[in-house]
Amino acid sequence: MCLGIPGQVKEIYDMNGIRMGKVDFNGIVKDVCLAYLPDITVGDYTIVHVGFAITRLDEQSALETLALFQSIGLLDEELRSNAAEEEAA
Amino acid sequence: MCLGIPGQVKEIYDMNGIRMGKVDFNGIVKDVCLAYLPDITVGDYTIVHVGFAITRLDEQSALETLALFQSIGLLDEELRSNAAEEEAA
Amino acid sequence: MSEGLNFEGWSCPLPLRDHPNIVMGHGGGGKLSAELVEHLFLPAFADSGAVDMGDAALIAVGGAHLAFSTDSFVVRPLFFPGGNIGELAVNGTINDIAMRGAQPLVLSAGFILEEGLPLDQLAAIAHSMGVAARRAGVTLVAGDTKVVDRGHGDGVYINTSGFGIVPEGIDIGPTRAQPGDAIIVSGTIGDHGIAILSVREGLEFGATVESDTAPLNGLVADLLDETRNIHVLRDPTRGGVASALNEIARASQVGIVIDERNLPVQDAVRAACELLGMDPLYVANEGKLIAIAPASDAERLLARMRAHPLGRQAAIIGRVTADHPGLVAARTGIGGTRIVDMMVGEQLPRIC
Amino acid sequence: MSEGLNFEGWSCPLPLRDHPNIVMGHGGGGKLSAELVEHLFLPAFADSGAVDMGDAALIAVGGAHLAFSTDSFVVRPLFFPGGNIGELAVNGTINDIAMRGAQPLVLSAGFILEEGLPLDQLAAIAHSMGVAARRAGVTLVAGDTKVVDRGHGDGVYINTSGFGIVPEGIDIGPTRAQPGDAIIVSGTIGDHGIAILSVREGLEFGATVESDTAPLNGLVADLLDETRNIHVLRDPTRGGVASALNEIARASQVGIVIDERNLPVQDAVRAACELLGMDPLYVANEGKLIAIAPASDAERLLARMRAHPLGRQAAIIGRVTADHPGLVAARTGIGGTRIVDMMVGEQLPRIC
Amino acid sequence: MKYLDEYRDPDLAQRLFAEIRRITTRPWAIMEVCGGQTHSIIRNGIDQLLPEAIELIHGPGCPVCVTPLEIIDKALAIASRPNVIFCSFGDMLRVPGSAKDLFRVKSEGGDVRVVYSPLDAVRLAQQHPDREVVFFGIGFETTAPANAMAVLQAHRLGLRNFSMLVSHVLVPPAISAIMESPTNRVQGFLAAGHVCSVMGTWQYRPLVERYHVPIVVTGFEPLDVLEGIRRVVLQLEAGRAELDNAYERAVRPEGNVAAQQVLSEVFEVTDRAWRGIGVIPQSGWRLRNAYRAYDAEARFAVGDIQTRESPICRSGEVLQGMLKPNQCPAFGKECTPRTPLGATMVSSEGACAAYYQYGRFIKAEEVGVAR
Amino acid sequence: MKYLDEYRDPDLAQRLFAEIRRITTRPWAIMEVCGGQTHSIIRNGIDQLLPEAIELIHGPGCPVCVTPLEIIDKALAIASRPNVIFCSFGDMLRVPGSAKDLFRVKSEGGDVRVVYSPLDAVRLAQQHPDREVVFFGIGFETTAPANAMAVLQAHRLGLRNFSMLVSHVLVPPAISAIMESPTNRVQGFLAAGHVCSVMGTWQYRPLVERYHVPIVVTGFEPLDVLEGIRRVVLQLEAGRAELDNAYERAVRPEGNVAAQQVLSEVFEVTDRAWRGIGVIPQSGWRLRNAYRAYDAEARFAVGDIQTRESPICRSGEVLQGMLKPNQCPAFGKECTPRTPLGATMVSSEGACAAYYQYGRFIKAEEVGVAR
Ligand code: SF4
Ligand code: SF4
Ligand SMILES: [Mg+2]
Ligand SMILES: [Mg+2]
Ligand SMILES: [Mg+2]
Ligand SMILES: [Mg+2]
Ligand SMILES: [Mg+2]
Ligand SMILES: [Mg+2]
Ligand SMILES: [Mg+2]
Ligand SMILES: [Mg+2]
Ligand SMILES: [Mg+2]
Ligand SMILES: [Mg+2]
Repeated sequence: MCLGIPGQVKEIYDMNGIRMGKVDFNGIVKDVCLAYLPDITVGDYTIVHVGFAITRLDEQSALETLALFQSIGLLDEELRSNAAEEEAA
Repeated sequence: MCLGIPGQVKEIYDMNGIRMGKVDFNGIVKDVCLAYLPDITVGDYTIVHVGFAITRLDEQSALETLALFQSIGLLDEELRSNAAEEEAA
Repeated sequence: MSEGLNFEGWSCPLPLRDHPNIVMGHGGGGKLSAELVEHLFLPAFADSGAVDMGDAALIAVGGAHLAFSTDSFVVRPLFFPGGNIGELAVNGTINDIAMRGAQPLVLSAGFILEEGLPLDQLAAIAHSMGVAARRAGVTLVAGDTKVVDRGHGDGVYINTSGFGIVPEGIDIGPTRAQPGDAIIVSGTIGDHGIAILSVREGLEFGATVESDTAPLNGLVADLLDETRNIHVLRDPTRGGVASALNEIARASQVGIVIDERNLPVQDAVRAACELLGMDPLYVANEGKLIAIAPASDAERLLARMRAHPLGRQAAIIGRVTADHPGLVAARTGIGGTRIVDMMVGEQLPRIC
Repeated sequence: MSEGLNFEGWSCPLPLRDHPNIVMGHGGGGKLSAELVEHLFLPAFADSGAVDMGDAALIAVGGAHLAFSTDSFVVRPLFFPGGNIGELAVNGTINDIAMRGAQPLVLSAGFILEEGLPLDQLAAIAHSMGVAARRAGVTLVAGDTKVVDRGHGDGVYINTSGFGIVPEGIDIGPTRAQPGDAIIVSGTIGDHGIAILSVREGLEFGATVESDTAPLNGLVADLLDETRNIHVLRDPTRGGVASALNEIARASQVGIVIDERNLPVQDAVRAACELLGMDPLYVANEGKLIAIAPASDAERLLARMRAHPLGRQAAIIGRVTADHPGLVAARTGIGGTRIVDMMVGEQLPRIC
Repeated sequence: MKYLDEYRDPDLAQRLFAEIRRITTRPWAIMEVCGGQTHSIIRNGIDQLLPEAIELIHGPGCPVCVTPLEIIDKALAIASRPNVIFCSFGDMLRVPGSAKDLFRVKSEGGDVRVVYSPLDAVRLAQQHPDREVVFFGIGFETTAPANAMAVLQAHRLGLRNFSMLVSHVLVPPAISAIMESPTNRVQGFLAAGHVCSVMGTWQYRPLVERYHVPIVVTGFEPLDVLEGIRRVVLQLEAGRAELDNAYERAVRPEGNVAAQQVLSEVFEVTDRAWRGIGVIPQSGWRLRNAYRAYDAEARFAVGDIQTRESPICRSGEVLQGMLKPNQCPAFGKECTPRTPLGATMVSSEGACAAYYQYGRFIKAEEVGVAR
Repeated sequence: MKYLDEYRDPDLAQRLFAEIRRITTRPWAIMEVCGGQTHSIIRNGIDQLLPEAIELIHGPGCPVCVTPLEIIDKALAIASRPNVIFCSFGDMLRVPGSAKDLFRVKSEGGDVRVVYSPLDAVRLAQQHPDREVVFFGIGFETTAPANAMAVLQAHRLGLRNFSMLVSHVLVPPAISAIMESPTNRVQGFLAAGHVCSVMGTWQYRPLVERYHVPIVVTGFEPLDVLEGIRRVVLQLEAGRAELDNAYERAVRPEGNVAAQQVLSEVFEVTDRAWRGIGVIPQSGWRLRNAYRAYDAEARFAVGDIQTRESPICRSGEVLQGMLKPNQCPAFGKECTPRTPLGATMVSSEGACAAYYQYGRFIKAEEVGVAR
């Protein structure tokens, strides 16, 4: 459920008392309700679901996750090369 | 003004308390308000204007008028033949 | 903003300016329709070719000549006495092709369906189209279906387009009427228009008039078999015989005189016209043609028409003159004369 | 009552029965559209010929072969980034003709105008049609205009029909894909559909995507100049590349495998699809073609495509297999496999 | 059709033409009051076949033509309202108001419908209880009973969403106004047969006596019109001025008494402006107070709409018989049925349109049709 | 796109597959709760590339699928009313009620509109003050804040013509229900990342403890899903049952507090029926009394609509992970996306549709695509 897409906040404005923003999705700009992210600022990334920003994306965590994937890969590759060595042996 | 077409009453009926009739115009049958002709009966001819029968056509008068036209014609033809005779004379 | 959205550059040529929007009359087959073509479409399409004034355009392909035509059908109601929109759409384009003397070959059918249209109605319409195509010996070879939101259509709109082959040596077109030609109509006029009116909301009368919708290619083939010396053929659809004759008079720069006493009109059609204050000369036909040919051939053609089931009530209704080019006149029932002009928009019921 | 009004006789064949009325999906270019053709139109038109599965029907006229096609255009809005309905209508039929390898010759234009349409909009549309026709070297030769009551149309509907000549020795059609053939697409996919969505009411985003509407006859001529050995050409319009490939797989009774990683998709189109939960494979194109040809010729054709302004981003996206005939499979980004089925109705924005 | 075809007989027509030629010794100017008669005259080419001495002057008897511009503008304003279904006879749709016509209003989204009878509008009001249905109640005495019945019927049915924009006009005051005009040239009248079917002939006797002018009640078919002309000429040549009835099959001296009763129940006489002519006292009908609830003008508060007529158009003079349509400088140039400047160019009954449509500026000789 | 493309990297995916293969020693049944994850799994062919030992069970996490038939029928009834503009997310339009779907209602004249956001429906209510605008408020905890804000906004704007047909469902009670089921086979859960973005992760700790089941909060891209699976398998292989977060870039332990505040302002917890499953206590949200004025069910008096589900459809078992879609006898025969018998065949998120669309009954080998 809950198709959510990451985009970058480009502009913040007010509409009838609601905090709104223009969010860029790789070239597509859409008006999005920011009421649930009172602290988000221009330049931040957010996940948008049915026109609402529901969470701020944390770059640090994102990088850590990716680094983890890389390390798994390395571990795996090590293992594979170990296995290959063993086979070769 | 006041396009009025002769038609023959084929049927008389009541619609919400209004006297109505089916009137035949040479094969085209139309529902017509007969409220203004309380005495008209099936078989009579009437003049219809914007869906209302406004007068009963009087066959006797119609025949008299046509007879008059014929007599004018005859008179005229007599005159012409007189004139032709005169010329010939 | 894209260039397409910039209307400022375009200036609306008179005499269209007095109608800044499309009104119903622009589709009525009369003067407004003609002005739209002349002042808007022709200039826009100009360098790409020309929209043919006739029923179908002539295209040279290799050695052959093809007559190519299109028409959209938006008739209401979809089903009417004597036919339905599908039959009408097939016959309509067949007839436009036949009016160039061509034998129709293939048709396309483009449907614009309104969301909510009952499928059984669509099936009945498609069935009629198949029957009509077989009757005329043409093949429905290409199709397309679009659906529009409910409230943005009217059940079914159908476009038919198609082409046929013009036999060698045939040259029939609206510019070819010549003084001395006779004008023949293939049967009673006004049947289709009155059949449609007879079931339209608010204007109902006993439905004794049936649409004359029919394919005329067989009749045309018979006429061409009789003589190839036919100058003009025309199916007097929207705008009726009056508009068709006006278009021919202008295209050929000739005068036309018809005798109202010779116009074949069904009794019920005449009665309906009287009742509504309409003139049968302006009422649409969908299975009749006007043939214009040298007077010397007129009686032969008339006899040949009357021998065909679709031409039994054919009549010679007038002649082409060198006088008053571009004008159509009618000799009236009592021997007077009147001008038969083109309609402006649609013919409306009159009260007075 | 006329025979046309009797629906009782007709029985709606399954699987249409579950939709007693036309729904939007019947025009969506997916399964519902196909069923309407298969179960309703084809049986009705059957004895009169057949509605061709391809973009255009082939007609033998004398010695020549003509490709004849029709399409109606009901796009909203009338003006959209990168074009308008008029340009689309001209290019659309040109492309269908070109997909048989034919050089388009003439077009007809049938307008259904809604009462109240501003004339300046109509003029802008007509102007674009003239420009588009000249660009492609075709002639607008026949026209028709109908006007429907306000509230019974949607501004402008346009039907274009037309034909072109198939050069001697060319045999291109949806039934000709063969195992071992390569599948090439001429550029980025989904541009038109997303450009339209980008301006539709309620789903507006910054309009950076433009419709790709363009005439493909020039590109096709280049490809045929490179090699006549092309088996299938197809413009993936409604229903997108996925529906076009499914139709080909069924018509040719072959399997098709594409590699999703090779699909050219603009960044903004990809983003819009992510946002709406759509798949670019199902989004409409109006200036792209799919070419299917022996793998041995694929690189030459690709190079020739890329040399043409309308093919700069062409890519080989898959191949034809003898396995799983009638099915289209895709290798996914991470190396998995999925079935690429035909759409049922229209693609809808998803929330989840 | 019975009672039509007999009166179109070409041979009898020729005899009547000959008879008229025979009895006419000097020029006479005769006005056919009714637009329907004008239509019949032009459509059949009667005027071309009459002796030169007989000049037919086309009268103000086309309701479409004489409906004041101000009322048209009010109709356009009401028809433009979002919740209104505006019903009209077909010929009113092309009548130009100051800036547009009902066709234009329709193309701009107004719900404008053509009805054949005012009772159709009442039925629409029943079918659409959530909409305001307004009927454009124009016409002469012939149409008034139908419109009165529609009001009565709406009243009986308790329809609160039905109203009528009333602009009825009356023939006798118009004849008075013409005879009173200092520039008047009319020497005899063909009275309108269908008006007299409803109202009888008695209303015309005072006019005959006051102005010493022959008035012959006349029908609409060619023979009827010719007979009307013949009888007027007979009187004129004899110096007589009498009320005569040449349409006896349809007109009784007392008229349609049932209709007259309903008319006086629903309507009352009022001053009325005629397009191109001006206000003629006591020349129209409006709704009585008891039925004022059905008055669309009050319901939609269009009372303060005021409009000037086109300065170029000379339809007023045409309607008064002071000018033939083709004598108007705009005729066939700025003003055609396609671009009407005045109402007389709009209705096919209108004198200008009838001239344009059937006679235009060319004469029968120029058309070259053998007689 | 940043934060998307990195998580679709095919090489890293192969490494994760390899790692999962490496650590998996025996069969495990893991449920991805969320339909979005099901979609991602099938669309990317993840299940085909996983070791045989890992069985993915598709959970009840597609809001379109679990919305009860009765609510659909109420929606259809409301949408059929003449004065209603019925607004819905696109994927609800094809969900079959007892007799039809919203597409059919639209084709029959209902004014049904697809909106992207509930605020679009509020705007429509402003634009059409004379119409009743009803929004179909379905979804899990991710969608609820948007719907709550729409109600608040309508309230602020004083819109009396806006209402919402609310059928919100909650994830944790569904997990409880699955674990409580006597036939349950699920050994570990991928929790729905976006739900947790809003609600935080704390709600899941009691479930982990009560049922001793690993729960890993998981994202939606292929690498996210694989990482979630890897972490569940790691726990299962080690005999651990912990709450873990594999979607840290988007999910904080406390969730979105601002959203939670608005949710508890507008909604209150209620028992809720799940389509194909039955009533799960305390598993949904409804409008609080203070906002009951915006409750479409009350406004349109559809309370007494009651409906039975299709007897053939086994979507209940599918939703509970007791049956794979292609094990249902109707799958691909009576039941296809073209003719869906159950809601799980309707939404492309639905387990049956996802199987049909992307996997159908043929295996990848049969398709013959080289790996
Ligand atoms: S011709 Fe036109 S401008 Fe002249 S009087 Fe007649 S309506 Fe008026
Ligand atoms: S395949 Fe169809 S019938 Fe079977 S469980 Fe799924 S939705 Fe229900
Ligand atoms: Mg024609
Ligand atoms: Mg045509
Ligand atoms: Mg028939
Ligand atoms: Mg035609
Ligand atoms: Mg098509
Ligand atoms: Mg195509
Ligand atoms: Mg086509
Ligand atoms: Mg462009
Ligand atoms: Mg096409
Ligand atoms: Mg045409």
